[in-house]
Amino acid sequence: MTVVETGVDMRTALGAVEIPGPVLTASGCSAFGQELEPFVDLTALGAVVTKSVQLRPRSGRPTPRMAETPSGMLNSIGLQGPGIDGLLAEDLPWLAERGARAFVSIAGTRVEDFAELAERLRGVPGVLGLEVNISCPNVESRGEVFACDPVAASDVLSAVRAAADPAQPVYAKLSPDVTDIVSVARAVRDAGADGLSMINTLLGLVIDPDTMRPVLGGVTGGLSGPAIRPVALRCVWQVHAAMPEVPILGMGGIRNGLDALQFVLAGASAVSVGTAVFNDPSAPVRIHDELAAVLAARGFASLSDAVGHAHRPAGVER
Amino acid sequence: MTVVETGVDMRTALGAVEIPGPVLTASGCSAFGQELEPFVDLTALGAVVTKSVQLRPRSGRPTPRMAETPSGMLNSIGLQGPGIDGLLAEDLPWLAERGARAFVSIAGTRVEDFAELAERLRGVPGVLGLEVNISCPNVESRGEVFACDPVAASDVLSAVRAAADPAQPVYAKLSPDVTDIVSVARAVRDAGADGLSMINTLLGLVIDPDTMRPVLGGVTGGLSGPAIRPVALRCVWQVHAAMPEVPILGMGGIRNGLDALQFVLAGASAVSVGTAVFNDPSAPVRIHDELAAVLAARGFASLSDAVGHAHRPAGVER
Amino acid sequence: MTGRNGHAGHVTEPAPKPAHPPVQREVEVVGRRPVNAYVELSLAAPEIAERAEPGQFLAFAIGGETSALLLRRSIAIAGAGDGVVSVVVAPHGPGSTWLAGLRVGERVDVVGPLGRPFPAAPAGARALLVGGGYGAAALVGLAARLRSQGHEVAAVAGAASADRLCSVAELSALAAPVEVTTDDGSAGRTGRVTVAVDELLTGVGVVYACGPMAMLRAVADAATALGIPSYVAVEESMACGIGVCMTCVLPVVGEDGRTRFSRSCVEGPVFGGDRVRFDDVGKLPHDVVGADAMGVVAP
Amino acid sequence: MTGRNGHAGHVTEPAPKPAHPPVQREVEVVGRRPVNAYVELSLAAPEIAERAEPGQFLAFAIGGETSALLLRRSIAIAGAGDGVVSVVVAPHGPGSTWLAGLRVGERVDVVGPLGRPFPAAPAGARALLVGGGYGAAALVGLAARLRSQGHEVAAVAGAASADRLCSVAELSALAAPVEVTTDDGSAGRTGRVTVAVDELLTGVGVVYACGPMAMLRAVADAATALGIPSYVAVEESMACGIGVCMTCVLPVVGEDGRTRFSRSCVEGPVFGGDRVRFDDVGKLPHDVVGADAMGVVAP
Ligand SMILES: Cc1cc2nc3c(=O)[nH]c(=O)nc-3n(C[C@H](O)[C@H](O)[C@H](O)COP(=O)(O)OP(=O)(O)OC[C@H]3O[C@@H](n4cnc5c(N)ncnc54)[C@H](O)[C@@H]3O)c2cc1C
Ligand SMILES: Cc1cc2nc3c(=O)[nH]c(=O)nc-3n(C[C@H](O)[C@H](O)[C@H](O)COP(=O)(O)OP(=O)(O)OC[C@H]3O[C@@H](n4cnc5c(N)ncnc54)[C@H](O)[C@@H]3O)c2cc1C
Ligand SMILES: Cc1cc2nc3c(=O)[nH]c(=O)nc-3n(C[C@H](O)[C@H](O)[C@H](O)COP(=O)(O)O)c2cc1C
Ligand SMILES: Cc1cc2nc3c(=O)[nH]c(=O)nc-3n(C[C@H](O)[C@H](O)[C@H](O)COP(=O)(O)O)c2cc1C
Ligand code: FES
Ligand code: FES
Repeated sequence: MTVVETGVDMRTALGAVEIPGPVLTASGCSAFGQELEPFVDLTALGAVVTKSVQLRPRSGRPTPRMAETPSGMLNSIGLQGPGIDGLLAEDLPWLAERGARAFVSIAGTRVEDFAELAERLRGVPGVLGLEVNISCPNVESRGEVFACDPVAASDVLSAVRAAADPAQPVYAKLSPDVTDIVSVARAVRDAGADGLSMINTLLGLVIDPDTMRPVLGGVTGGLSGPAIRPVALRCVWQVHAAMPEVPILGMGGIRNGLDALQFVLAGASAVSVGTAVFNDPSAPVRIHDELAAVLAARGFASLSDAVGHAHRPAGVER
Repeated sequence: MTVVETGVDMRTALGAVEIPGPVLTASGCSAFGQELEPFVDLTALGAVVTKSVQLRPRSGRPTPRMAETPSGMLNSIGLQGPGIDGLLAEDLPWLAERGARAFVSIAGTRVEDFAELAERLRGVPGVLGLEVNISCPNVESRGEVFACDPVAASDVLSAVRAAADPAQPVYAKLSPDVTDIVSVARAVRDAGADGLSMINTLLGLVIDPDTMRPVLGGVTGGLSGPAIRPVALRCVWQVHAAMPEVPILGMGGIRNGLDALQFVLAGASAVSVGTAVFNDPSAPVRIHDELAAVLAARGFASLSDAVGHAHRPAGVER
Repeated sequence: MTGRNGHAGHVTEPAPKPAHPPVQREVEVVGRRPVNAYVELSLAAPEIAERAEPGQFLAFAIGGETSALLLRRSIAIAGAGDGVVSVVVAPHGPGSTWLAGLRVGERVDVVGPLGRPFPAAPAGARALLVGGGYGAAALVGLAARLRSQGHEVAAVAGAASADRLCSVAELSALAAPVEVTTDDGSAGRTGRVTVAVDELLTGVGVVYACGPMAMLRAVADAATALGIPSYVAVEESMACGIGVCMTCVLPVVGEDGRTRFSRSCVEGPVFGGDRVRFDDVGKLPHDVVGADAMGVVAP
Repeated sequence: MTGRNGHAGHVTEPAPKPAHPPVQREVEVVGRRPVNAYVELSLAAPEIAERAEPGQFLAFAIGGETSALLLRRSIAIAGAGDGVVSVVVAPHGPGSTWLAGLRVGERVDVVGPLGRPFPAAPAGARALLVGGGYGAAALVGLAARLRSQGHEVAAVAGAASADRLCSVAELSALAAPVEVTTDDGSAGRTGRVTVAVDELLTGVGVVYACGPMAMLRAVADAATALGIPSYVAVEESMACGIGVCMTCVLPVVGEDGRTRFSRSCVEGPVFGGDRVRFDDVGKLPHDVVGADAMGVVAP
């Protein structure tokens, strides 16, 4: 870590749990951490946010699963993964052995699925907390995405908070595809979320000019990368303005230290790096170091001093 | 026009009014057309969509009014413009003299403002129709944007349709910043909109790493450019799938003929070119020509054959 | 201070519209020369060269089709003749760094000449030209034109430090005296351009300036205080450069005495120094035309 | 056909994991040579060169910090030695066109070597190598390794037309016979690679192929039909190249006979030819592990 070099205290927290640095991976963009090992010291990261896991193993969707877009990409993986059994048997022990912190992303299509996953993750070594991916279709509501409905979203969060290990902070991961993100944020906060992860991908579409049909088998997919950064920052800004006390894990298009700084200034106390990893597998550590350097250059003694700074009237520099 | 060269019949319509080609400018991205004259034959465009006009002249917001973002930009102009009197006295006659078609974008903060603007534009020479920019704060509803509320949106559209010249098609311009764009589309269609313009900008934010405050005076701004193209295409796709009979003027990040083709295949019967004009002032004519060429290369005899083509099952090529 | 509001008399007229409309061309880089901290590029662009007038600028597309940088970068024309236009680029952010890295033989898409040129000097007037940093480059063509029209020309070139000076040799061939100032004293006199400007203003009939906003303001204020007309070429953030986006506006007092948000790309970049309300840049004063519709009321 | 489902016996083992983990380096282009329709680039990348095994690939970042193209482009390693790795690039879309346009002295960010290499041939086996288009380049290192291990090597290089052939000279120095086929007959025999493959398969103990999916399938099917193990290096659309994104999957039959969506970047690109369910690429067959959770049920 570069704490010593820059003199900036980079410690922060997810909920009540302290982490040594504010840079995490983003769910689905670093699998379960293993493949990053040649490029990144996993223990130096705030945490590895694992690919969203469901109860059962999932094949994911047929290919093509992605399309490159200007300064971004569209994906439709369909949450391919080992299921909770596989995660508990292989991936989490692997991370725990190395001393890497896991922030486990869980997903489901029923409120009970989420609760059961939280239950299964109680007290698991190395599991720092849970990120609840509510950008999934709710099978009990004609497939409407949980995150798009404050009531459905809060149902999930209260069930998870009730079932989860009290020592594990629970973050709700919000979708930007809503008319009023503050109302969703407020609903999940009231339901017991300890923090908010923002943002998940935007719903997008690309048509293949050769086949003249949507590129992705799933027709639409999730848009990520620097292209969406202004939208992500806006969401973080709005929610921090409305609820400054709620911790935010910011993400969406972070590619370098100055991008991460924007999220911190807007109100995020930690950040996740997603699509940028595909461009640069060492991005999470590089961004940690760059963020420390840009904070130092601006005279911040600690990361926490900078959180939400952009909301303070100009001239109030600390 | 390139109709002869490529053999593709590029005629299309806005509502019931035929236009010679499907490529228009986008409101706010080509002012009132004058400045494009050195680069573009204005009469060759489907229409010039004029900068949104309000009842009174407006100064617009203080600078900075823009920030460049990855493959896009954020703007917060604040609808600087001459007001309807100025438009009627100078800009519309200028366009009419040259034989250019004007698709006049109107904006307001009260339902009556919109209706009055439509009334003032009745029978004005060269005014082909109206695009109703409902991405404005509704002063009667605590500043909520009309386009984010199906009821407010349909109030505006029914007032405009009632007040407007029956010969002038009225398009509602929708915002992507909603949970369910199809419900807004349906509401304005039911209120009498003859077509839909999609999409307006996404709400975004950029923080200046030097001042550590939002770049834009208005804090948030509108995100446009290729970065948002997948979101725009998704909106066009969803609405065309739900209401295939409603004409769509597609826009959002169109930069070349293949981009325009994607919108047409997704269901747009005409397209607007916005931010790309800043990159390439000749973009609207270039894109017309490129679109004609890519349609020809795919064996389409006419633009209208390609509208919505991507919704047909693969294999059904015509 | 005149120019603070619309009621005082103004000694400048708005800069004239350019004689020719702009063109858009993909042009070849035919010369590249580092000049102190800057890079001078020469472009084979006959149609632009023959249309260009001093004070106008070019807008460059950055990085080709696949670039994430969508907006053009505006760069003042430093010279034009024999089918070639030249510019002096300061590598700053990604766009100008890309431009400065162009090599001879590479091609770049350019729109120009754009903007209003510096107006002619009053008959027989002695002219003072003031350039800050790379801003001095934009004054070389003006100096030449003024000399050819028989005007006496003096010039000041200032910069933060010696390596950020520009076009001093070119100006010295056309103007006398040519004073150099640097903030850090690494070349010429120590201090801002105003230390030299204040001395040289006596007897001057018109002032032209190009450089950073703070410098333009100081020079314009000094000239206006003595009743001397001044013309400043401003550098506002521009998205389009051709007048269609409305991002580049400044509060400028018009001939009717009313202040409008004027587009610096097509109503400028050259404005009367006493017409730009420097104090109000980045603000929305209540007396700007249309401020009332924005909900701004007179205090 | 074996390989269509998990129940039949399989004659291949999964390709081995590479001996070394990949590294990420900014490397210099030290050579550039047009080869027919392609461009061969040589990169000074000692750490990659010493780790590379035949069948592995590199992932290149495209266009620097300001590029709108975020995803790396995967390119097979065509040669490695003396601190230099080489690749053969076919300019296709914007990314590969950018790569192919790199000049000597320019630098590029590369991750590699990635993916699993071709496995060793069975002891004493005669090997047949089949390359389609630029895919032949990826076989040159393999041919050399096989020869050095005492194997007899034959090769087929095919392409749509003569200008899209690749590495024929290099292969001819290492293998015999080397048959050339082109679809249009502009070089070698007219037709697909299979016209030559079918003849050469007799007596062969292992087949290796690299090229377009349709070719891989034809070659694998021909080998499998004769009970000959084959290894194919597939080319699936990849977002990360390192195994974290799950975009590059194919239905592949594992050692337990069950089909999984396997990542072609880390579980491939080399797969047993009888293990890839070519027919089901782009589909979601009900017997893929986890298909049930996607709502796909057995018919
Ligand atoms: C009329 C005019 C003439 C100019 N002449 C010259 C010249 O001769 N030589 C030279 O080196 N530079 C000149 N500039 C400034 C030059 O346009 C900026 O330095 C350049 O746009 C910065 O782009 P960037 O990508 O390097 O920096 P960034 O800061 O990353 O740019 C981000 C965005 O802000 C805009 N921007 C940033 N700084 C400026 C600025 N100072 N002025 C206008 N827009 C800015 C950019 O255009 C871009 O859209 C001129 C600007 C104007 C308006
Ligand atoms: C393991 C492997 C080895 C390869 N080896 C070579 C080689 O030696 N020489 C060579 O010229 N090419 C090779 N390719 C193909 C090369 O990666 C693509 O041609 C290239 O990515 C196309 O990018 P583009 O921007 O030019 O085209 P675009 O079509 O614009 O690319 C758009 C997106 O699709 C992906 N894509 C498009 N075509 C392919 C493809 N054929 N395979 C994988 N992804 C694709 C791109 O990576 C990009 O993300 C290889 C691919 C893989 C997976
Ligand atoms: C290929 C891919 C897979 C993803 N999978 C998941 C996932 O499983 N769960 C989840 O919550 N978010 C997932 N995301 C969303 C990211 O975690 C992140 O919220 C989003 O991509 C925005 O950040 P970025 O721009 O840095 O990628 C995925 C994103 C990508 C690109
Ligand atoms: C600088 C700027 C000003 C705009 N002004 C308006 C406007 O006045 N009215 C309107 O309806 N849309 C306005 N828009 C939105 C565009 O018309 C268009 O819907 C949006 O930019 C998406 O298209 P694009 O990506 O091609 O620019 C503006 C966009 C930009 C970039
Ligand atoms: S830069 Fe667009 S109007 Fe001036
Ligand atoms: S390309 Fe990302 S997992 Fe294979």
